Amino acid sequence: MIDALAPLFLLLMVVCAVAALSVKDLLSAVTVFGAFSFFSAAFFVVQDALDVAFTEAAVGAVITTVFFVCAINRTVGRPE
Amino acid sequence: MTQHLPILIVLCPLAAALVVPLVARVSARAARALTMLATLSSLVCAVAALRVALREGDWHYHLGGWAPPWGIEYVVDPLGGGMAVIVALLATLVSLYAGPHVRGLSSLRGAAFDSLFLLLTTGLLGIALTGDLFNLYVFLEVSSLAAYALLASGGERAVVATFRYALIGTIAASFYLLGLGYLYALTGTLNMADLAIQLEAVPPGSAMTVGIVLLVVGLAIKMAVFPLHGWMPDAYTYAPPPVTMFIAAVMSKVSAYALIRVLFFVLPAGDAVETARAVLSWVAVGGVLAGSILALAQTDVRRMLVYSSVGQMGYIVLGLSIGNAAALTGALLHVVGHAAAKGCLFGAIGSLPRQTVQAEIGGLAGAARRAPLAMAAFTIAALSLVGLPPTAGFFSKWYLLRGALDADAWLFAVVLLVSSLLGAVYFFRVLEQVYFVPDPSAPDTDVPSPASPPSWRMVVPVLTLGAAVLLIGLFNGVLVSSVIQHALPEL
Amino acid sequence: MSQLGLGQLQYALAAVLLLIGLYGMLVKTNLARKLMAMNVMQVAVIVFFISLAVRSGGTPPIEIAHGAADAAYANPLPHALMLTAIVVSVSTTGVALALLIRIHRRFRTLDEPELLDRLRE
Amino acid sequence: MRSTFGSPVLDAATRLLVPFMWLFAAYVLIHGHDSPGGGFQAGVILAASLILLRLVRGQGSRPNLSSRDAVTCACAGPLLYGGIGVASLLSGGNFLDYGVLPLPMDPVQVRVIGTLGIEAGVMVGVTGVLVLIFDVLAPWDDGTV
Amino acid sequence: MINRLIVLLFVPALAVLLQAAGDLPAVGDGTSPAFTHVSPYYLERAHDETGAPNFVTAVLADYRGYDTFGELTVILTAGLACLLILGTRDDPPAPQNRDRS
Amino acid sequence: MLALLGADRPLAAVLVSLAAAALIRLVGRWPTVREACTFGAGIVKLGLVLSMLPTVLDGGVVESARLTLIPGVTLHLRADPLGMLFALVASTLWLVTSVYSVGYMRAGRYPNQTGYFASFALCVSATIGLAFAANLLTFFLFYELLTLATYPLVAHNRTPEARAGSRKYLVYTLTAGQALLLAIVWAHSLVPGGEFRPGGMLPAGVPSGTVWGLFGLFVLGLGVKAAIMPLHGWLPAAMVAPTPVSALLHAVAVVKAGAFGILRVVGYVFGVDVLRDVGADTLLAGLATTTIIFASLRAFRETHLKRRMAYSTIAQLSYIVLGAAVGSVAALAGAMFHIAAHGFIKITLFMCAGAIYTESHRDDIRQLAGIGRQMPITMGAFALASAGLAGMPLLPGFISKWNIGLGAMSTGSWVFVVVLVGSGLLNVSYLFPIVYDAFFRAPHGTVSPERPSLTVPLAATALVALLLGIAPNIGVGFYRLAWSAATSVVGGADAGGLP
Repeated sequence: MIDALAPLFLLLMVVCAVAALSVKDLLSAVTVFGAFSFFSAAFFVVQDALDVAFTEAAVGAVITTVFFVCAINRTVGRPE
Repeated sequence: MTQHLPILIVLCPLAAALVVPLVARVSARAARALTMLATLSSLVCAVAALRVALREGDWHYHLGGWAPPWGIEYVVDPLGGGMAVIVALLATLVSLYAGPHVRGLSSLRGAAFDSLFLLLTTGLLGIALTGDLFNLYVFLEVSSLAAYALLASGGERAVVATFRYALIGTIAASFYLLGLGYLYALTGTLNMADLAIQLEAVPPGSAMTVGIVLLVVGLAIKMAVFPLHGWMPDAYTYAPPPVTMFIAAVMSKVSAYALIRVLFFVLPAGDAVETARAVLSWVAVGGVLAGSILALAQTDVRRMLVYSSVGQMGYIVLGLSIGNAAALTGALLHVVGHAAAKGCLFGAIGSLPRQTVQAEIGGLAGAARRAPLAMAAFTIAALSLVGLPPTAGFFSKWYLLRGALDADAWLFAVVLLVSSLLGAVYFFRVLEQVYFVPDPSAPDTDVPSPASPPSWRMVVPVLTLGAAVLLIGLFNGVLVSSVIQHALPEL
Repeated sequence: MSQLGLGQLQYALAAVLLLIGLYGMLVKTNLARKLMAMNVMQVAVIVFFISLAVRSGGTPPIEIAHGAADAAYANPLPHALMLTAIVVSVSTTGVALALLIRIHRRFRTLDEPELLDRLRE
Repeated sequence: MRSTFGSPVLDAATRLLVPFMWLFAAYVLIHGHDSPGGGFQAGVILAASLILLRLVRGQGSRPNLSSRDAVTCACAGPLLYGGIGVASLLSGGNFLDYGVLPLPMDPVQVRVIGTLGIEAGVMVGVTGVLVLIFDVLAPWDDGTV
Repeated sequence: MINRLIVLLFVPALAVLLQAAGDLPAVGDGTSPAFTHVSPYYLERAHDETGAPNFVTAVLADYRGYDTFGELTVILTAGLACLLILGTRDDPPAPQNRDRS
Repeated sequence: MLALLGADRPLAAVLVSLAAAALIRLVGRWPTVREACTFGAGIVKLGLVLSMLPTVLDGGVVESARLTLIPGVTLHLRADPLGMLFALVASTLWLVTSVYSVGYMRAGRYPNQTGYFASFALCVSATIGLAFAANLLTFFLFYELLTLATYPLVAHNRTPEARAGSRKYLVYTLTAGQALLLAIVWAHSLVPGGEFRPGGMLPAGVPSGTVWGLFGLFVLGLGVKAAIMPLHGWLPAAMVAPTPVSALLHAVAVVKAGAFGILRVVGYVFGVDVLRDVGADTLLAGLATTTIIFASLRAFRETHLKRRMAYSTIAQLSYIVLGAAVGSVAALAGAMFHIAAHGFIKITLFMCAGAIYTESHRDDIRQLAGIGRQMPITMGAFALASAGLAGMPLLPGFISKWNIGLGAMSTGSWVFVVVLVGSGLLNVSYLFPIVYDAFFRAPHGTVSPERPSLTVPLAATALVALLLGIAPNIGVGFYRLAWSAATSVVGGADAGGLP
């Protein structure tokens, strides 16, 4: 399925990746990173990779994000 | 069961790794015993499988009963089987050596330590035996993750170094995976043997070159070759002694093995591989010289040993970048010899009681009196790294020199000799302290004072490795003609 | 680059993602940020593999009807591989985060230059 | 956690949500062989539900999985997987060749059962590990960071 | 400073990667080796041999089941690694390694 | 065990002292047992070497079994005339030095004697292995073992100076070892197996550039131990060691190993003709003559007795190198015989120095006035040995010099004859003043009486030296061995020499 959707999602991923690396606040960065994972899952759906998309959505968007939030909570913490 | 030996080599430590955390709740002693038993039985299986492979040719084992390239296969050939034997042997010795360390941990962490040690062994064995490039990636990750945890268990400085290692290691793994993706796109297969056949038919192009370069670079980074060794000194210095002993001895060797496997058994001979080897040769020269010179600058013995490892890995890379029969023989012999010697050196240093002996070179004054056996083994291993006969290191240097001269690579020959001279300087600096500088705390007598001798659990593995270094040297002819020669690729 | 047409656009974007990840890992000084960059890099590799598997006008690799092997299924092999790769990436992230917490507990910082300063003390 | 979110609404929502997540996990596991999903995804969902419980209702909430039990699960999953592999090895096939398991069915059916078995192993293992990692990473009750 | 140099290296790296991408079969090209060499076997035989209509599951759990076993080992390793590095509530790391705030 | 000893005598001769080294370590607690081990091993070794002598004198060789070290290259020992000569010198002198060492070490109350005797045995083992080595790799193996075994001996006193000296020794010898290793590996790529062959092992048609390079590396590798200038720096520095060690370094093992190696390389690797064809013999001869003259001159400046003798050793060793460079039968025979001649003379001198130091704690030449009257046996032996070193007729030094000179004349190189005579004169002028002062000046200070454990060995070696000078073939037939080795190397006998 080569239509405009795949490059679009990829571009969104690039944008999210850049944003995740440049947003000042770490927790916001994690949120943006979650969006990045979500878009990548969407990309995988467009690419007919349903299993991968499912896993990426569950792992990238949920588990990894939770782990990051835990770790950041425990280190630099939420900005007051 | 004998027809399942190839998988049993890996399954023994893996099964034990799964059971150890459960057993440890009931009895820590039983968990320890299980760890040792598992590594030992893995060693037995590996030796048996290697013997079969040498007698009857390469042994292909189809996992799940699916024939390659559709399924995954294990291949026991002289190269992979030999590597498995080395890993299993070191694992067996280290599992004994780790006893005193594990006993100092809480039960859950002790179990985690043992279990991770077994998983590390599993990963390394899996890399050695697999015939599938993606499966290699999976086991590479198993071993890496276990190594991160084990190295980091040595305290905070080790943690920082390990974090860097984890980043670099992930970059390496990603490169490897990406390179694998390029090759998969060009051939549609992941099986090593099949890939070698398919790649012959692929016209060379930039995709193939990039794939090969990524694959080779990824493995080279895992090997901690010269400019990418930055994480090693801190990690190895502060990690617990058994961890350093095992990882320093075998981990980079297994990556070197994977590099040899990929360069000589999978990738087609051609410009891309030639280029990769040319680059590797300069990396190696840099590593050999920089490693030796930096080792000279160290005052902590373990750090010195780390830098010497950087140099010694350069020897191996040099051997495979020269790439003729003699040089490859030298590289493989050096893989064996250096694994034994480095394990012995780190083991010996780690066996000295920390409160009495600092790892600073000056702190080793008179160590020969306090730990005569461990220091004797240390001496033999040190001589091997310097490359003095009749130890293993001399003979691998011999083959490497021979290979360099056969290839008219005089510069490499000179580099090898210069680096072993530098090695002599930094090792004899230590040996002088050990033997000729009197222990400031002990009266000067001819009779050794057994003040606090290292535990026998630590001394026995160290001595075994020291003896192995000597025996590998003396009987390298047997080793080369019965195993290593068959492990060489067809050139 | 003459051959680089629209057909290879996805590969190119995957390469861009990879380099963004690498850039973040090498240049960003905050350790947590490095880890995010590491994840980006790993996703880039996954994107690359998945792009290998897609087929024009194809369907997901789940059998529509028994025996319809000639339908334009996507290649299931890279999908299976990438499931494993995702697991590897989450495992690595978990371990790296544990290391990160340990570092912060001792050195009270996640900033690399500061960390190096404190190491030297 | 330092504190639970403690809100009654959240608490009720969780009570409602968790059983559905479990049901979904079971569905994903069982239908893994004919639709997207499988043991890993099921394990992730299960783990997510347990983590949710932890987040909302605190460490000691029931039903839940203690860290020690998580370790047990983490080991039991691969043990189940490997056990099926070894069982097929003992039944005369190669490792993980579950078609040869001595079950009174035709080989393809046996394979389906075997696949289900290992997927269950994956689920148990993944659940255990993810909960374990969460426990390790999450801030501790006593306020230590 | 060194970082700037690294970034400079990225330009040629990107060029090389793009060049290589141009050399690859186009995305979606069903005649490339990836579609003709190994995977057709799965598409033709998976359902009959493994009983799984989901080819991915067939590959994951059966043909390459050992990879999945490895994957499970990876994640177990990660769990134990976290445990050893940080300890849990019931089992904190040894006191000398842990300085409380 | 005995059957093994009988069956494989060259190997057994090496192993005896190796086993002794291990045994000495084990029984180090009981000095008497320890020293009994040394003597026992020394006697057995000498017996083994002697038992091979008849075969070798009859023109045969005794070979050991081959042990494959590297596919195609074996650990191979062979007793041929040249090796036999060196092995005889080493095993005889080991026995003598052992007796002397026991006296010396006990009298001086030196610490760590167990390590001393063990290393000593190891050293001798390496020397015998070196002597009997039948190929380049075997030679190298024992060459490096010798380096390692002497290192703790040099550092024996454990003082900072001793450690510095040993460090210097190690740096010099190991560097040389690397050059030698490169040479040997290179030679192996030209000649698989690298077996020594009288007259040269290199195949015909090796380009002259290769010969030059290879020979240069060999000279560099062996020249350090042979103390060819400017590679001699370690030797005076190593004088910090106890006197028996110096004796070992100078007379028996280390420097002789270098000189012996040069003879082996010239005669059995290249062949004199090959070297002459490319002109490499001139290089060697040039180095040797320079060393002879400069070392003799340098000896004058030293007032420390042992250091003066160190420079004398440097000069004397180059006689051997010069003989090898000249390359005629007589010259080679002279050079080979000089191994024995210088061995007995120099060990006498060092044992005298050691005896003087033990009894009087003097080691400066200027303090030795009149000591001849207090220590007549010691200084008598010293005088005799000095004369021998200077090349006086009826002493062994004369025979070697005469032959080298004859050889030089036969090749028309008069300049070497001049050098030989001149250096003899220099020898006289730096050694005889010591003897003169010792006997003809008034003594000052007291000296303890000479102990038999020191005087008996040195008198014995002096006597042997005297006998060798009068009848060079007496006993074991050193002279005959040298001639038969030289003839085998050069092929057709040309010039005469002493009967």
